Amino acid sequence: MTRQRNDDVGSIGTARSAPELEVWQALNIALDRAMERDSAVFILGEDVGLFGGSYRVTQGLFAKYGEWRVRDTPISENSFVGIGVGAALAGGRPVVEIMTVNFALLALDSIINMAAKMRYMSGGQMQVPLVVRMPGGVAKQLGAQHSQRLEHTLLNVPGLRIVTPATPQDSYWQLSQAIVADDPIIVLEHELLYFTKGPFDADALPPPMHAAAIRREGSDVTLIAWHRMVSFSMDAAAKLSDSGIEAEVIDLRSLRPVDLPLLRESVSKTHRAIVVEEDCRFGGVGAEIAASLNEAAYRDLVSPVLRLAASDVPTPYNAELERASIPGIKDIIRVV
Amino acid sequence: MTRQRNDDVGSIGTARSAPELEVWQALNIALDRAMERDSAVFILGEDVGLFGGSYRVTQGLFAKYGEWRVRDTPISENSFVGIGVGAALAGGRPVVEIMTVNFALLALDSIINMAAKMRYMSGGQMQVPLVVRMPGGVAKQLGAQHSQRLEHTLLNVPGLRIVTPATPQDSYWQLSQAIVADDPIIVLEHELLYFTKGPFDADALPPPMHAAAIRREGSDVTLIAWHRMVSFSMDAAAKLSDSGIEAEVIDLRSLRPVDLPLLRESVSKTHRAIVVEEDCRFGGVGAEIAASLNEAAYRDLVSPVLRLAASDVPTPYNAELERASIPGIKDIIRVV
Amino acid sequence: MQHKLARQFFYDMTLARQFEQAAAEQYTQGKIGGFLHLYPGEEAVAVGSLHAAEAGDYVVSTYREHVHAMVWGVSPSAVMAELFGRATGCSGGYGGSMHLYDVSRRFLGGYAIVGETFAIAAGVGYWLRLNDSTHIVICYFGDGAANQGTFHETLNMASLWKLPVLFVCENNRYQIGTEIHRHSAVPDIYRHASAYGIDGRQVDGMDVVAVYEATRSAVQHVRSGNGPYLIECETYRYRGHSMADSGAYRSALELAELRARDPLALFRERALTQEWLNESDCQEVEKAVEGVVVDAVRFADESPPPTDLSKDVYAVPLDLYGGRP
Amino acid sequence: MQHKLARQFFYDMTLARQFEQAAAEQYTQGKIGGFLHLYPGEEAVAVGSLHAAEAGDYVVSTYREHVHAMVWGVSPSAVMAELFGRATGCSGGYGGSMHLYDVSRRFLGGYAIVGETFAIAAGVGYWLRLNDSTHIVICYFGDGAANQGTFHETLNMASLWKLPVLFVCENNRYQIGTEIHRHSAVPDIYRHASAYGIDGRQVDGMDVVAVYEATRSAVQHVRSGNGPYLIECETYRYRGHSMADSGAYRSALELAELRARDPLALFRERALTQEWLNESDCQEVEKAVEGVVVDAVRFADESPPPTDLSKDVYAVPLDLYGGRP
Ligand SMILES: Cc1ncc(C[n+]2csc(CCOP(=O)(O)OP(=O)(O)O)c2C)c(N)n1
Ligand SMILES: Cc1ncc(C[n+]2csc(CCOP(=O)(O)OP(=O)(O)O)c2C)c(N)n1
Ligand SMILES: [Mg+2]
Ligand SMILES: [Mg+2]
Repeated sequence: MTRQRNDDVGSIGTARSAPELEVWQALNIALDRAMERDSAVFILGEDVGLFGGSYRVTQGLFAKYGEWRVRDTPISENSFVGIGVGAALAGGRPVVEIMTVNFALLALDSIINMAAKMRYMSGGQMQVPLVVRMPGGVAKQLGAQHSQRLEHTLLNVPGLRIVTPATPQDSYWQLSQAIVADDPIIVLEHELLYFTKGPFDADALPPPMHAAAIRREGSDVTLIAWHRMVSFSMDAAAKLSDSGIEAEVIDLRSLRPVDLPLLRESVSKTHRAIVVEEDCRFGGVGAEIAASLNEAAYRDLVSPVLRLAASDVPTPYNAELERASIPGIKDIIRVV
Repeated sequence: MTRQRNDDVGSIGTARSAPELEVWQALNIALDRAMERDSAVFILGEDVGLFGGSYRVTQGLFAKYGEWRVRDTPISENSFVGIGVGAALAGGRPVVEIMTVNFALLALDSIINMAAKMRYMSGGQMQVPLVVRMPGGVAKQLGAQHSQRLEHTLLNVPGLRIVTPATPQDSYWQLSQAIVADDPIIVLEHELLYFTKGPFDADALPPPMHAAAIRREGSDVTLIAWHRMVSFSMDAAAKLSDSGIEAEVIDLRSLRPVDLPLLRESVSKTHRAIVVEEDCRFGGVGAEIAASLNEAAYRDLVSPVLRLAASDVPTPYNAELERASIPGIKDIIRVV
Repeated sequence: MQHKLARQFFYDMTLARQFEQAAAEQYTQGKIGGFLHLYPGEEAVAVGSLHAAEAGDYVVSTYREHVHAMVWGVSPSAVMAELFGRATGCSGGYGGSMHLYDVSRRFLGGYAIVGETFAIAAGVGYWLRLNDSTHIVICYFGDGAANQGTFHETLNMASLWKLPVLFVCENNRYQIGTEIHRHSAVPDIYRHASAYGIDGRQVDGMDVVAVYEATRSAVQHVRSGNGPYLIECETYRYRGHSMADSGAYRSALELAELRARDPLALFRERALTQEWLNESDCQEVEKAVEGVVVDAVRFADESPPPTDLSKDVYAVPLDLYGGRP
Repeated sequence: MQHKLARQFFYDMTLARQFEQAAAEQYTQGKIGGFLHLYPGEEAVAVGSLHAAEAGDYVVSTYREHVHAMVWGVSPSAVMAELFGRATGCSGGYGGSMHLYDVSRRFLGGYAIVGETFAIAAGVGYWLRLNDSTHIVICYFGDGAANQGTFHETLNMASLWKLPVLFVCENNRYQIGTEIHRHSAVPDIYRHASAYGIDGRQVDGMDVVAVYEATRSAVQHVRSGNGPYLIECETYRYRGHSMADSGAYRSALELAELRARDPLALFRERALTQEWLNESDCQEVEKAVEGVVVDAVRFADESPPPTDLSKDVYAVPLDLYGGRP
């Protein structure tokens, strides 16, 4: 489990010709600036220090800020996330990296039973300004235990917010916003997006952390996606356009809260919506989006919101089966 | 955290006059019979032995079968569930009790990363005939950390099945079926149902483990519920009937798989459906049911499937706020 | 020992005893809900150890924490009101018996999932160390909690980074109904410390003076930057695990034996013998505490409930569907 | 030492070295995907310890388990085919490098989440003990894994119930890029054992004979019903953590020093000196292994892929929406 480069460069945000950065660099800048600005910000995680992070995100920060602000931890996920919670209670602003979401299953007690509930349980006395970053997604033949998305796992937890940046700009914005926010926030990153490029402007004003973004306008169908599925949806939309179908592509950016007003607005125009989801279908994030959008926009819709999602199987190792297990561009075109 | 009696006796299944048992007794009989029948069946959990189980479910089994088949464990949830997985791989049929679902968050690695995936990852060589029983639900002022339902947490995991028995008969049937099945199965029990009574016939032939049950027939609206919300829905339906509205009440019994055919059949008659859910709304089980039923029965429905669920807050300790945080009979009537 | 300190020990242990007795009664009358874990028998641990710490230090405890909260300065009224679920409770009625907090006093709870206290304390310790603070954090945990993985994980990190954490084990021999020899391969919890290069020792947890002395030197060790320390207090709870447990798994003999070493009675006797206190001091304290407890119950009973279900889920109200809440 | 055993050691270590070399090449050529964790430098551990066990015993390993699988009887072809993701692989192409299984040989994998092996092994041990079996289970784990909570939790239960588990630590001094002094407060992993009343010892993990001897007596201890045992093997990995890691965090000096104690070269030399083997024995083995590895690669390359995405999720196919699948 270490650095992995990606060659499926997505098609999100490559349109403008601005200074371009890769996602990991944008995250790195967000961390660096936050640490410069506020000495309460510090980083905890496995190999985030000397090694520079499995996906380079913390590169250079150990040298710059020292071991107390960039702390390499043992393999003790539940406890080092819990240490993050404790430090946050005492006044710190820890940014904890869990090397991949797959290991977050070991730390859910700290996240769900503590971080998410302490403000409420204490009658508002306490706060947990904690950021937990974790990469996930189906990458390249990492096998069933290392290919989970687990977007859905934390979706139902009051007290948490979950963001899913897919571009360098959003990665910078949302991580920066998460660090200054006073709630525990989960930043889900995608392993195959770290090395994708996109325009980057550190000084541009960010939209609200939870706001969705229209990546492509269209009139015939709304494709609702996040992370890597945004770029697949964009590619599918380009192909569909050739056959005269104009798909609107929405990058959700945030799963909790979800920007329902924007979705509603979109379907008021397109009258059809499909959630394109890399995670398994049954009980996935798409279910919440479909259910709430069906309720909110029932009269605008000519058919129920559909879900195109991964097969409900553990991720197989074999490359072709792995590819077949998640939605591809052709699948999107087929369902539209 | 120990025995708690319930005085909100539900109205499910109290109609017939058959020998009546409480839920915990039915579960106890299921365990006893399974252990008698098959020496591979054994029990692991905190205080399941000498103490007889926090909710009495394992009462008497330690004396009868001895410490190797009814094993009191230390407070080490991830590892004793993992021990269950290991023993299942080697040929055992462990039934692990997690004292309450709230502690299951510590054991998700064993459940999700191991139990659920090992058959698939091994190319079908291995199997994990493991049952994990756990009580959950909002009980009586147990506070935010001890009132979780977490039904949703495992919903998205390929390889798992999840059942939610609400009556003594179903508890007996579904636990018995889970023990003989060759897959890892989660039996979610409800803390406030253990001491509710209902007819019981150990020799009656069970329906399929995942089949939903119509608890009350009706023509005007379908109420879809499980666990304690079934009895709330029954009570609401009785009141609604007084005002001329006939609600059909379906007890889901199983969350994964879900008995969509029966739901479809019901709405083909009632044309309206409401999911009544004790867990939080956002990203809950109700989302999956609403999304899939909207898709499957779009033409039969005159409005989108609605969800009546708990507020998206941690559970407060104060009794009135606690009651207000989950759906009540009046809420159901109001939404209908 | 000074008169003043002895009086404080006696006051706090008496308060602990009487408060818990009152809580049990209020529970039986239905005024208190949920799980109620009481402290009688263990008073010397909280009282002896907390008096060895100083204001500005942090305290992290379990679900059996009423006494820790009060000894650390949270008023009996605020604790009782919390048990009643009232807005005047120290957690505003949202937390309950297992979730007492008072941030102003650095009393950080109140955790109902066994094993959570370890990492919380280490996290506070990390923050203190990062800021070169001279304060420390005291972390209470039970014998059963020592089997949770977080114990091991946290001890390793606390030692590795020399965090200012004093771990105090309340070894009352039971994990609910499971006796220590049936849940722990090595029942001397302090023996774990050396596997992490941490100093540790065992102390008679029924003797408040012994606990106090041991904690004093441990606090000194921790405060001086030597890293964590682990004290195991051998103690006993007279009642069942919670109000819902009769404790039937213990023999009458065992109970009687331990009751004969009652920390409160022993200290009263010793204080008289050593002339730290005289009989009228003691009676005065007992009388005063009675009043405090009665007042606490009255205060709780007369306090209003909280009314807002949805406050304090987030720092600012949040509509999960992206609208303005 | 007998000629036969010496030959076996030499054969297995040579196979281990050459197989991993071939796997690295195939990875570079894009034939193998995912994370690939190789074993060069650590051969003496798997080879020495597994030869001290007997057929019928169970083996549980980590994601760095190719060699364990092969020494335990899984054919190099089945392992290589699995790395290629082919239907003929020992997990049918569904598992990959980190998930090798062979139930018929009681080789139970193959776990990619650090710390999982402990409880799996204890669970197998529980089942063996419940059935009064004379078999045991061997559980491999790294120095980094010892910091996971499951290590502590499992050691406690294994000791408490005297489970027949032999824990073998492959202490290669690194947790990916974090050196042991920076991840473990007490870098001698075997020292944890005594905190649970378990016997343990440290052994030179670069010396296959020493590992073998130590394991023999440990196996005897465990098999005789004395409960678990912990052996810590001090070893080293020459390569980075996985093929994606260059290992730049280590000094050339350190690497050179450890390479000078290469377990394969040392054993070859010793076997010749002691006349357990002669030069032509060695060359014959080396030649034979080359052929085996070439065959394994060819077999993998020519094997078909698996084709069914949805099989073996459940014992019988299951429609999540309640229909007949
Ligand atoms: C993770 C977890 N598992 C189980 C429980 C249920 N439980 C509550 S208290 C307790 C026993 C704890 O024993 P110990 O740590 O010795 O503390 P004591 O109650 O004796 O003070 C258990 C098993 C829990 N709250 N959390
Ligand atoms: C729970 C968990 N956390 C983190 C990882 C990522 N990871 C994979 S291997 C590894 C290092 C393990 O070190 P060690 O146990 O010493 O084994 P070695 O790789 O040295 O053989 C880490 C951190 C993981 N797989 N699982
Ligand atoms: Mg105890
Ligand atoms: Mg290592």
